[in-house]
Amino acid sequence: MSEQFEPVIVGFLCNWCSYRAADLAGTARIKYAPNMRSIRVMCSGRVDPQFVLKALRQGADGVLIAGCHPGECHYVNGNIKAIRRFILLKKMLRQLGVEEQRIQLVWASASEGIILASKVDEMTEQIRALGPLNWNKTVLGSGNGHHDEIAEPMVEEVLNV
Amino acid sequence: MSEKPKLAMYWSASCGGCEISVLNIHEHILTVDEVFDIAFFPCIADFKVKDVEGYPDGYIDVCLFNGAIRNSEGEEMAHLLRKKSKFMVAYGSCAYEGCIPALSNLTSKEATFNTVYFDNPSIDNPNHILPQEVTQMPEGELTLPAFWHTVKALDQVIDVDYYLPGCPPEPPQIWAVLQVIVGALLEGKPLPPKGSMVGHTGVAVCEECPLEKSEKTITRFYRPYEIVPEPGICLLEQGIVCNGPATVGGCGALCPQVGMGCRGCYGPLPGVEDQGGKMLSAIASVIGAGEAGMEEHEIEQQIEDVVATLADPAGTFYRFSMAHSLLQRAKINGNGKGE
Amino acid sequence: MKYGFYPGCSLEKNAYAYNQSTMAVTKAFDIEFVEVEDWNCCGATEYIAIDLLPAYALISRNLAIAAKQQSEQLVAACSACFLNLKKADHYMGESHKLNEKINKALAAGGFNYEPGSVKVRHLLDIIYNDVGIEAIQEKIIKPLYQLKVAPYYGCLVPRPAKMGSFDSNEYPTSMDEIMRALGATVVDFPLKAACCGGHMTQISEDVALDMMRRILKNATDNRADLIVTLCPMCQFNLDAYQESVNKKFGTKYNLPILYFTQMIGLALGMSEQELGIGKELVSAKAALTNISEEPPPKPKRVRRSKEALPLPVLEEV
Amino acid sequence: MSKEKVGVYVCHCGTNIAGTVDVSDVATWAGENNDNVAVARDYKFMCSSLGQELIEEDIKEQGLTRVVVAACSPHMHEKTFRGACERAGLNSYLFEMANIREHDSWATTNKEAATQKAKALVNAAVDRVVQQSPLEPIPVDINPNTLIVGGGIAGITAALELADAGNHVILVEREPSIGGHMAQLDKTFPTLDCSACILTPKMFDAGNHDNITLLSYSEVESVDGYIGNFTVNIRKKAKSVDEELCTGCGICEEKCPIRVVDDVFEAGLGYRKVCYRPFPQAVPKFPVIDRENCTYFRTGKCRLCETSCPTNAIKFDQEDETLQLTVGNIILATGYDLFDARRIPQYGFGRYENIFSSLEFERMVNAAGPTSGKIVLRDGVTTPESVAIVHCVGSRDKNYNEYCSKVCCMYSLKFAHLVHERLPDAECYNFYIDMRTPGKGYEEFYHRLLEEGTHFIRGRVANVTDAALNDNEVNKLIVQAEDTLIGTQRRIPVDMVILSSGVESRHDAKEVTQLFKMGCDFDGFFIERHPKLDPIATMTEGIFIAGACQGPKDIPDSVAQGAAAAARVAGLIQRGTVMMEPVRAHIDQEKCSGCRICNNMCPYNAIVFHEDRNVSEVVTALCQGCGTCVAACPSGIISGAHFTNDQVFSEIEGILWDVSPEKVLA
Repeated sequence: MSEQFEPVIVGFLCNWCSYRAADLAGTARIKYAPNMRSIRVMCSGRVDPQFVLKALRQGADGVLIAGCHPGECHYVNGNIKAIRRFILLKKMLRQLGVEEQRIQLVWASASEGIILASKVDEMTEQIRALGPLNWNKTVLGSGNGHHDEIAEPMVEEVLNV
Repeated sequence: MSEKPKLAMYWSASCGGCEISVLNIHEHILTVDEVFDIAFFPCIADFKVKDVEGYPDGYIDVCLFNGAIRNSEGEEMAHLLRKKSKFMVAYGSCAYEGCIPALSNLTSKEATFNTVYFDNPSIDNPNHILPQEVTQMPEGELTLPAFWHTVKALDQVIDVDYYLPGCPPEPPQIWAVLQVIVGALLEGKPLPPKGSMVGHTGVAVCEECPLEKSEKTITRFYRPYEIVPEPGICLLEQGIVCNGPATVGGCGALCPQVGMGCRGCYGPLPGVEDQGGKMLSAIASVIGAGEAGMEEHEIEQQIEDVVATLADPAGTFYRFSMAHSLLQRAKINGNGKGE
Repeated sequence: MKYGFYPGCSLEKNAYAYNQSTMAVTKAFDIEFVEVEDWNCCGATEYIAIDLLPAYALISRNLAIAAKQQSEQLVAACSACFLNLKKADHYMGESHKLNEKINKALAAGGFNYEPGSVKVRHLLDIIYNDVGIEAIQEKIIKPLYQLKVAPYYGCLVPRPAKMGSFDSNEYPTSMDEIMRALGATVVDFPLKAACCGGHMTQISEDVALDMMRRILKNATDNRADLIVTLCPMCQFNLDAYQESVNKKFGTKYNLPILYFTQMIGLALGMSEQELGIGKELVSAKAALTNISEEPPPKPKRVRRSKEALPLPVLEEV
Repeated sequence: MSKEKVGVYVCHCGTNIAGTVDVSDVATWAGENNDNVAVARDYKFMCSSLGQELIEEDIKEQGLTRVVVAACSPHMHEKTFRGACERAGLNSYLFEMANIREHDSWATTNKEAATQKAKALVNAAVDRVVQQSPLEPIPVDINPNTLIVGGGIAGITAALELADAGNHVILVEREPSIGGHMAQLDKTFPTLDCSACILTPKMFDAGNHDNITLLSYSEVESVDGYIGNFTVNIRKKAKSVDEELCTGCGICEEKCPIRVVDDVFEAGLGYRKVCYRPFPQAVPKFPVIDRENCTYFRTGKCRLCETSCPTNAIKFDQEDETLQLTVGNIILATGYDLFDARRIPQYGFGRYENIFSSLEFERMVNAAGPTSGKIVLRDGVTTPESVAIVHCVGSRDKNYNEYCSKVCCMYSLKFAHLVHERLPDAECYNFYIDMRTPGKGYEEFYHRLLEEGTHFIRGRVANVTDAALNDNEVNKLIVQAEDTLIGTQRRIPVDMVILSSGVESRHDAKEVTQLFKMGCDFDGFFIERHPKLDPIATMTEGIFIAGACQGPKDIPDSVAQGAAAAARVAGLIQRGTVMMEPVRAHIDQEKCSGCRICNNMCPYNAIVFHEDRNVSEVVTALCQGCGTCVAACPSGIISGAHFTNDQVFSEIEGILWDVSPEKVLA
């Protein structure tokens, strides 16, 4: 493999639309970035924000949530719950310094393999540009952080107030 | 006398409320005094660290450790007391899960210093003096503890036997726990399994909360000063963020009863990994915006509008559990720093 | 409301009446126009027919200036100007190459233009969408009751579809609605969006005259007192060549061609002079006498024979 | 947790997987790197009987407690392998599948990355399966009654199929009579047999079948429950006629003094009385009183129908009633709406009286229609000398509907034929974009029309106007179009224009989908379970679709789908019970604090709150297992069987084996 950074994206795919979309993408031999690793849930409404946080903590560079289009949810409106949580979660993750592009939501119906595939490609590139997240190393890894090089510049900032 | 079990209580990064709470168990404090010898209790008795260092290992029977680990001193003391104690109890929210001090994990050590020593209306620091770990003085070298970048819970630096949640723990709970320990020490009664959380109901605060609850649909959020809550009705339904549903009970739901949404100080329910994530999920789920059948951007817009009325989600949902949350702290060079 | 304004050559000269009435009316609705400083020709149609690049460069110079003047929206009253400005912006946005070339050209004059930074809109769009029917109705002093008008849109404002239009490409109705609001009676006018012949007069007059005849005939057949338009070129063609049409085809059309802004002005109680009425060649005097104090009587139901089949109902716009 | 013995089987799927993923490497790796793995093999075709036996033997001989197969999508072979586990005595919910074909080997050419991803997916499956616990499918009894919504040809066919097979059917129709659009037609393409002649008998059977309860002039108000056990509320609108007493003699209709334009059955071309039956052969035979227009209901006077009724069947005081029924399955056959040509103003429908919609024309040529089959202009007398038929009105047009309505070409050809047949001297022009005649005998019919001398002009019509350019256009409607075959603009002056409007989903399709808790696409057509392999079922168990509500269809297609839906339902009824996935939510009654966050999460109202005990509970029978409440529960005490938090958390840890902290620090 090339030396470039290969992001690892955890994808939560709903059983009825997006998981099948991914199946279709494969069956249609659509080639897309191998960086997304799928986890099947019955509905995007099952995606507990804890799952996203867990994935980030465990070292994922990004998380993709995929479901049926609003109005087409197999469970009527589970995806509406999903988007409500997603929007609030994104707002909170912004506070925690997680870049927007690292968690994304996409609607892909069972017939939209191409949409899912291109979303994965797009997201992979965006995250590649951002670089690794690797929470445990870069964020917590520097132990108690008394030498937290990242934050150093801020000291000067502070000092030449 | 010297046969009495030894009790220690140490104060790391915390407000001191926990000490007060121990003294606040009313007449029972006398029993405590009867039962225990105080081995170390900076708040109420004059002991020095070297006294503790002098004790043989395991000399202290029960150490109630309160406060989060904020700096090198806290960590040293934690290790020292662990060595000298049979039972290490993470006493109160700070020691258990970081509590208010851990909110500074949302920003950097430097930003914290900036607020504390410079950028603050009540500060006058013309020479921009920052505390240094080492300062040379004519009299010699002065040292200060190193200030950690990340606030940690007690069990993130040492091994903890029991957890007693609450900010501070409520007297009845404290007494209940002390009784168990006393029972064990004096009458050899069985102790709860190591690592268990004691002094709580195991069910969310709502169970203890008398307010009337019904199906929830939130169309906007209010900060406490923005609204006078309808008495007798679930605050969450009125748009006031109340962490009760995601917080383990034991406090008697004191806050909601006086119109203040539960802050969440008793922490998540047993088995829940991330209190903030859970509360966020619950609250977002009942946002009354976005319906199947609407245009996709329309749905997003509607929800965005409601979410916009919820200030500082991280601070709200992780007010007490930041250090124990899945992400534990903010990423400093990320885009959203210090929002 | 504040907009950039591009008058274009016609409004300076033959369509001065349009200019006058536009200013009078927009003022009444406190619309503020910031004229594009030192604007130049829009390239009309000939130039574009000859060499696209310079044509677009020429046009986009105006856009560049407008952008410089911080006009996010640029209003043109002349359909040709409107279309050309819009086209230039659209194609620059579409083609990276064109954009480069044009900006290179602009740079020579010390300009540059970022496609999309100025939104080009037609005056009718502004009156219909930004001012709105209600606001117009509120200001009406002298309704145009019983005046039968044929609203004529010409071909440039509604089309082409791909650039997006504020009204139907084939059968626009915005001006109809405004006229109804003014109290006038709008006659059915199937050719409302047909071509007036435009510059065909310069190429083959016969063809052009026949195109005009269609329109005049259609309006006359539908008993219009006058045609209302929004384009100097349409106005000029139908007005100035009406006589030639009559000569060529032995017809007797006598249809005044006025601007929709003039009609609005009248309804707002402005004088004919300040609206430039009277400048038209086919005088509107006679036609305008049809305006009455009284709203038109309810059209009585035409008795249909008992064999007649029911008609599909058109919900009133 | 005690160590499990997991068997991992990595499938080559010929070269489908092995071509991209180093399967043996994955297998060995799994065996060495995950403590819970007892057996790890790779095999050519796991789904083959030999592959399955491999699993069965290992379970028996090695005492495997869990099984993971890394192969294709679970939607492909999960059932297969679960079967294998069951046969070997291992609960099938202790099996997990890793999708390394569709989601991996087929999606990339990068072998290294594919293999890495495969390891992640396998590892995740292993970590997950360890957390899984044995479950038993939930048997559900099927109520043998079936609800069919919509009494068009699709609904009627389905109803008769089921009824004849001895099952009870409730057939609900919004209008006073069943028959649907087919009843409005005269001839049917391409065979030209008379629509009424073939439909009426079926309508009669449906109306008089012992096994069919026909509820006309009724609408479904609410639907609750799940496959096998739906509870539906149906509102019977007041007909103001006592069906017990009414003989359907029709005197009331004769006597009724008020007539109004009939927008439904006569498509606006004719009139009907206010006390009316849509058409003589209506089923049921009972008339209804249209209260909006009835003089008695407006002024309290008239009562002519009442006084003239020989059996005193007119009941002005009759009220709407709501019936509650329980059924096991539901077939939706709600049909379509015709595109309203007024939406294309340049075609002049409504402005020029001699422009007709296709349904208007259908009624006109219908012997029982307003003109008794005479083709005349709007004045009702003049016969047109020339007729233009405009195809694709509102279809294949991005401004309206992008899709092809499928039936317009054929019925337009039929129209042309009827014009020739009834007005031999009239000229007939068909303006089409493409001639679409895919069907038995359809292309032949087109050729027949070519023979009959129809003028076919290939070009989308720009506009229809009465603005004459020359004398032979005077007093005509001029149809303007570009003839793309000869590449010129053409203006055809005609007396009559027929707009072949396309087929649209019902205006209220969206509400219907929400009522029945199923999906419809952006055009409003109901979504089938699979566009090719299952166009009859929907994503909601127990709800099937038939006819044009799923997409534009002609009569034979609708009939076929109606019968197919019936067959599917009959199959379920015969089975008596269905096994449902035990993927269900459960609330720990001890730990529920009664915060009621979950109460309005469930789209199936499966969560009930017990005031007395102050706890919420999931009604397992109603739960469909989506897990929305599980995710919502702030106390984390709602568990979703087979998708528990622990299971997903383990899966996350497993899937991130190569980057997760433990391994990184280790």
